[in-house]
Amino acid sequence: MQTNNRPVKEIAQEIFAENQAERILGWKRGEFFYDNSPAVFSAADELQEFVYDAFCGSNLSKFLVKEAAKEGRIAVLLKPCDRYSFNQLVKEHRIDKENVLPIEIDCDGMVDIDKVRALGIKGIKSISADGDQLTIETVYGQKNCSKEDVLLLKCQTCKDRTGGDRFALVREIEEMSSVERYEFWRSELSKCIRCNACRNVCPACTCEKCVFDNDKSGIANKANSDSFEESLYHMIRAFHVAGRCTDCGECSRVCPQGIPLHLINRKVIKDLNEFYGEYQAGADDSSVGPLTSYELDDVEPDIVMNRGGGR
Amino acid sequence: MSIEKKEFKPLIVAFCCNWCSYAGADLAGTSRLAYPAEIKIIRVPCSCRVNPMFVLRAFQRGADGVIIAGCHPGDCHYTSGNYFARRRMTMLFSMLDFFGIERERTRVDWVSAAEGVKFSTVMNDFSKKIHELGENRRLGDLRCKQTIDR
Amino acid sequence: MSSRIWSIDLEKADELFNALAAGQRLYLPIEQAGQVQFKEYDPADSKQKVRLDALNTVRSAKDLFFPQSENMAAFKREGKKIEIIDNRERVSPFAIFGVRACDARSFEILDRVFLSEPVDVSYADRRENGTVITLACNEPEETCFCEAFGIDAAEPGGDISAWIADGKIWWQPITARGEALTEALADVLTNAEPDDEKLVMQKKQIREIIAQLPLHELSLESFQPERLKEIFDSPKWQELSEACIGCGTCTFVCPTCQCYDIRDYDTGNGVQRYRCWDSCMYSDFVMMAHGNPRTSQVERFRQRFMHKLVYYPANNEGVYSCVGCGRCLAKCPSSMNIVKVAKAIGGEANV
Amino acid sequence: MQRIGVFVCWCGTNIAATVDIDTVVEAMKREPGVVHSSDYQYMCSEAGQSRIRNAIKEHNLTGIVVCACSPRMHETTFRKAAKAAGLNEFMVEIANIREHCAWIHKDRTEATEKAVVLARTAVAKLNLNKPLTPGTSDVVKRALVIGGGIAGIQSALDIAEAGYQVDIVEKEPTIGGKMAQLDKTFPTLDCAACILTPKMVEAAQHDNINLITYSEVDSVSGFVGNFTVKIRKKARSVKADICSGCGICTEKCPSKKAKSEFNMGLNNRSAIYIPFAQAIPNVPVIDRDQCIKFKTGKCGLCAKVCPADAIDFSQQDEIIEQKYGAVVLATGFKPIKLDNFDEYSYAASQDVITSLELERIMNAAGPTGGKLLRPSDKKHPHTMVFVQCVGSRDTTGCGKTYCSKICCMYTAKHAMLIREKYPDIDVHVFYIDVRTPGKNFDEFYRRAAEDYGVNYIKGMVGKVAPTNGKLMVQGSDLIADRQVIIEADMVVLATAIEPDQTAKSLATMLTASIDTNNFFTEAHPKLRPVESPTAGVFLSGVCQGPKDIPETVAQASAAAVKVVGLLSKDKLVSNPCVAGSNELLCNGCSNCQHVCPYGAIDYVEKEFRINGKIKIRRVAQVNEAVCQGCGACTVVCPSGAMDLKGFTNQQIMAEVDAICR
Amino acid sequence: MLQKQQLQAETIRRISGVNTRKCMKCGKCTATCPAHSEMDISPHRFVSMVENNEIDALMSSDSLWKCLSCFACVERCPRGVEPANLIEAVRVTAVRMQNRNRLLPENIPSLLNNKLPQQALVSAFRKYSK
Repeated sequence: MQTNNRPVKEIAQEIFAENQAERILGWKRGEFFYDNSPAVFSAADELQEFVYDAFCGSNLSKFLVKEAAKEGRIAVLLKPCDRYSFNQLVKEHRIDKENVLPIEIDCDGMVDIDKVRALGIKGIKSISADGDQLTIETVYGQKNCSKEDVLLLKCQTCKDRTGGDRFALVREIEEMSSVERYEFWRSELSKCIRCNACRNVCPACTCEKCVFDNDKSGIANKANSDSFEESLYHMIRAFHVAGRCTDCGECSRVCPQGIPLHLINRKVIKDLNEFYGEYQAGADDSSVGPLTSYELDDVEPDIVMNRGGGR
Repeated sequence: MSIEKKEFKPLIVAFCCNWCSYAGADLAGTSRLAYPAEIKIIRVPCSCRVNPMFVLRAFQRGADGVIIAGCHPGDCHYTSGNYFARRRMTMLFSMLDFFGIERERTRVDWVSAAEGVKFSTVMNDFSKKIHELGENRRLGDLRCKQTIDR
Repeated sequence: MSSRIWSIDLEKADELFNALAAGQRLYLPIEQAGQVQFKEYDPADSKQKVRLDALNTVRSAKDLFFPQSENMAAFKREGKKIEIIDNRERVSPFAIFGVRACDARSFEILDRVFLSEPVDVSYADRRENGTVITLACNEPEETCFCEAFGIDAAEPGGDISAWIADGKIWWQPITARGEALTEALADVLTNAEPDDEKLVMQKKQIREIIAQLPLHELSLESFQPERLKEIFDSPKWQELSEACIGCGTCTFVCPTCQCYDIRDYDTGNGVQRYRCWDSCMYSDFVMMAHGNPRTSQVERFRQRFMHKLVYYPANNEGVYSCVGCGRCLAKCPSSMNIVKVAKAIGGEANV
Repeated sequence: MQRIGVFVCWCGTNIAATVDIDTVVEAMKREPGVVHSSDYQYMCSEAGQSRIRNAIKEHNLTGIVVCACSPRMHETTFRKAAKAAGLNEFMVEIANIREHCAWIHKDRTEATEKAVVLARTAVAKLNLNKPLTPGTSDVVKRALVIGGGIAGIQSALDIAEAGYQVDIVEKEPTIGGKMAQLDKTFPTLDCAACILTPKMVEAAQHDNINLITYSEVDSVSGFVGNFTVKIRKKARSVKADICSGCGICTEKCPSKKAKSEFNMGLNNRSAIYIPFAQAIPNVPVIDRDQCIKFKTGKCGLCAKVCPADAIDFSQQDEIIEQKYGAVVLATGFKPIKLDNFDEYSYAASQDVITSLELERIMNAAGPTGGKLLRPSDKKHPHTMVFVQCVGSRDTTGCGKTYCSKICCMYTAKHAMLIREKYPDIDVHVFYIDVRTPGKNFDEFYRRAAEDYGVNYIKGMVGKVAPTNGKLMVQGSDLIADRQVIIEADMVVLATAIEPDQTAKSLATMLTASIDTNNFFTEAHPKLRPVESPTAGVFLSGVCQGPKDIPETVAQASAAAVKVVGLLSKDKLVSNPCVAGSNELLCNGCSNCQHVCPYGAIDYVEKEFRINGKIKIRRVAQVNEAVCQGCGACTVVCPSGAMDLKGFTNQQIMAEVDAICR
Repeated sequence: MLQKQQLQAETIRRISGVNTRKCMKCGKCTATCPAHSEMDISPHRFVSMVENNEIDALMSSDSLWKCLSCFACVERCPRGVEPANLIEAVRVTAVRMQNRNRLLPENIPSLLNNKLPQQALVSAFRKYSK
């Protein structure tokens, strides 16, 4: 893929060539073609393994919390959606901006290999793209699908690329009856294995010690020993990132159980926008978020009782 | 667990700010304005001290309703606490609603130290709603509802 | 192995499941909100969608023997006295159908841990009561590498092995427990030939596909206990672990991970002691009074793979604590996994 | 493990009539941590308290729960009793079984059950209580007054009289503020200068008052009792200590084109100037934008003529740093700009003036020597129109939504003075309402109308059109229900007032809150009207809201009393129930800082030793002297690093658990 | 009768979007009005008459048709009451009550004058279709 008509790899090479940074945070080619991993490159020759293609979904901003604290300036490749997380982390003083060289790169949507699999396509060997059409070679023969259909959830309603209605699914759930909503979430959340992948990948979850790991917090736990804990974990998490979540969609991408966790965050964002005015966390690195500010004439909590949506 | 059907006795936790609502509750008491005994008050310095975690904790432990009472907007002893509480609780309640928890199980009301009558009215009204809803079956920890038994 | 073999039309699978469910609890791969899990089969619930085509459930079959969370005991206080109550789950007989060869092998690895002295009574109880019915993998995935551990996906093992071929489920009891269960199903199963051409063809086909898979060549030869120190000190761990976000996904989807934590939960009416899975990837794993022996993610990351590929085999006649199911390959948020580790470290060690 | 004693009060029959005391006492004996449980008829009585004191000693108690009336009633009583017995006073919890139980429930079983729950909730909380010690901090015995108008002067004088050092920081070259510009004052018509200048002199000569004029506050740090303030002394270009104030320089200065700020731009002043004759200090200042020496490098006439050799062209701004125990904000007001009100032709005609400009015209020391002359042609006017509420009570965003409060009275004053001095002038006043609450105010206004024949017209002016040297004023007369057109010689606009522009930046520096109109917010609108919500910061005068001179002076003295009360203490004892950050958990995200209404939270870079490695982390620190204990910060802290002593997360959750058991 | 006027007043408030209660009776509208000399009822009274449901009197007034729709009162009102919008709504109501429109659509193009503000034009049409 290219940025400003230049392959991203070239940009990376230039960073080392011109000594702009000592290290580069990017992606490294995986075992298969779809399992690229985040990686830190510290010399030009290491860039042989550098890759930037449709399988670089992970948001590198989170890695900066640990990497930017190390010696030496680090360059980071940020897709448009990752830039928000970067700003937010700078705002919260989790990243030392001075030690980071942020490089914005283009993105035309990342593919979710699980979605390809969900189409019943097994034994995948390679994928080639021709416009929106993907041709997939498998041990069971050739298959085809449209790229749009197998994009990561976050990419299908990209804030920057397509401008799709990212709240459509939230609205659908809002319109359900209260019982249906309850059952929808029970069915989804009871899959949760509490692996903490959503939390650990989340760029808004960078606490030194998470309340769920802190025995003194009163809610620490390692497993959902009761269905309540399945809900509690995700509610508290959504609340802790409320007003700070940039909607990067990593939580849904990494959930091994395919729980649409981003819907909870989007619900919060939708509410915040409706109640307190449009706000995009991470749009800048200094504004005060909606839950750390207020207006004298804010809506009263009973708006929840009185507004539309299913009961 | 006993299976015989008992009359529904709800459990309601009320968080009251020290300066207005707790005093309002005192005034309700002084004025002998009754409200149901199922409502138990926890005193907090300000409505902004109420962490959503406390609300969820109450539900976990078997509460059927949670109400937060604070100073009227503009009257906060700490000038801005209830404004923050208002945003937080609005967001929490909306989230609970989104998870399919009955909207009527949570409430915020502003009760001043002079509003003993309002305190009693609000509590009676809230209790009535909870009675109508019945037991909270959607958000609770079974381990806490059951008595440990062999 | 019994030489007797049985079959039933795939269309009549329901009959088989109903008959099984009549005698004991039956667990099947059932779809839940888009994902397939082993869930208790309820003949009365028409909404349950059995997915025999799903290769791997998200969570492995180990759940049924070593659940993510289980009660151990409860404590109740009355005045100044404390009463201890044994409220462990009473396990009744159950069967689990659709276990793949890799998961079936994982039970052997878990057995070495939980059934050696001191025996883990909960695990033993469940193993005693559970009948494992495996199912051969007609469509292995590119992430599969069970072959590297000598597993034959065409002969899946368990108490009873099953195959789907020619529109039929083929059924072969292997252990005495399998035989006993098969007897109870005499009404639904039909006698068949072990060397039926269709079945033999299917097994051949499975082996052929496996030979084509990209990880077919994976070798773990270099992970020898005597090279422990050398592997432990490899500089590769640092860069491999950089991508690790320290979540527990790999350990929780893994069929052989066996670490657990024991915790107390204050219910208000007493204390519930339970045990739940733990993950060596977590920062508070084996947290002790003095702190945590592994203070960085690279140490935690290394621990997991050292355990799977070096420590465990060193203590268990060279048996690796991995079965090549490929779950961690598919689920790791950063796409870091045991294959990448094996190739990076093993490859280097080979040089 | 705590050793808790529970004391159940009967309150005569108040509690005992509906709550079965024995049941509560017995139930508490089974609660964890409880080693003693007893009851008494009146726990708050001396006999009751002595039982508590004895039990504490006898049973070696670490904490007590008193099941009685509201903690708002007797918490202090029982804390004192516990303290007397050697217990930390914060190891006391009250279960409110009277107001919240016995008095509102009739059913004895129900009330008893609830009393047990309330008691065990208090026990559950107390089990987690820790002894708390109120923090103390020193008080710097010096006050800073920001603003040298009548408000600031009055506050400073009162504080100084009480024996404390006071600094007045004034951004203009002289103290005196707006009042110095006024001619007469309502309702007694004293001359403003006559009553103000003695006060200015008194302030200047007071041993305890230090005037820092032509200066502004640059930054503020610290907290109540111990503020550190940096003050920027702008370069005067005149050495104040040797200048004799003879004024020769101002006479000789060849640059005389600058508009006089003091006279509202109605006449000119020299580049080196003293704002007005009675200015204090009586030291000129060079306006560097106007000075020929500064503009071209040539001139320097003032330096040549100065007999004291006090002119110093090289003077630089100077930063003074000073510590203060208290800060009084007296930043005052200014009239709003009239750009949004072109219907009054203020910009188009010199003869349309603001009331403050009229003050200068009527003042004997003003540009016309006190003669009422039209600014355009310096002729005597025959008809004058006053317009009220110009920019006040305006919700369209052009002006201010509030009533500026002083306009009705000063307009009556102007009208009366004009009619008295020049009976030939017709005076018309257009008003929406005439607001005269105040001692002798309405009488004053009626005198203007009845005795002096001022024509009050209920209505507004829609248009002022300069026509042939006159002003055609088109207005409405709502009583007559008609439109009126008055041919006037002068129009005087009662312009709305707004806080001085310095208020906003000071609010940020001091974390004192301001409202949407930039007036400082008081700590409580009724009960703490002269305190800002930030401890140690007090409000004086119009910076808090529009007010007239007597009110301003009253508030200034009130603020001074508050300051004196604060400075009279050697140590400040703070409420120990304050927030505290667990630095090991803190992420440094600043969320808590954003919500703290008192600016009590600071962030510091601190070294930590983690797993043998030195790591520098940004962590929150709570200033316990400033924190008031609301707890807003605890909820926005995602890691739970921030907690509130006395109401910790664990304590509140234990209460929830005890209720829901 | 009163009830009819009440309903009319409500309609007028609704279609004009004017909250008559916001009026603080300062008289700025009357003071500003350039057509006041032609009027029998002053603009400030429009507001109070609608507020007090005195619609009949307003409908039969000359003022109704003398208002130029210049919006000076709207521009100057310190409380954002918009008396001109109110009077426009009264006119609409009056026109509607005639049950016919004297201004035919086909005649409109010849009457259009691009130099006039749209609102003034519309209000003029309404006046001359009376």
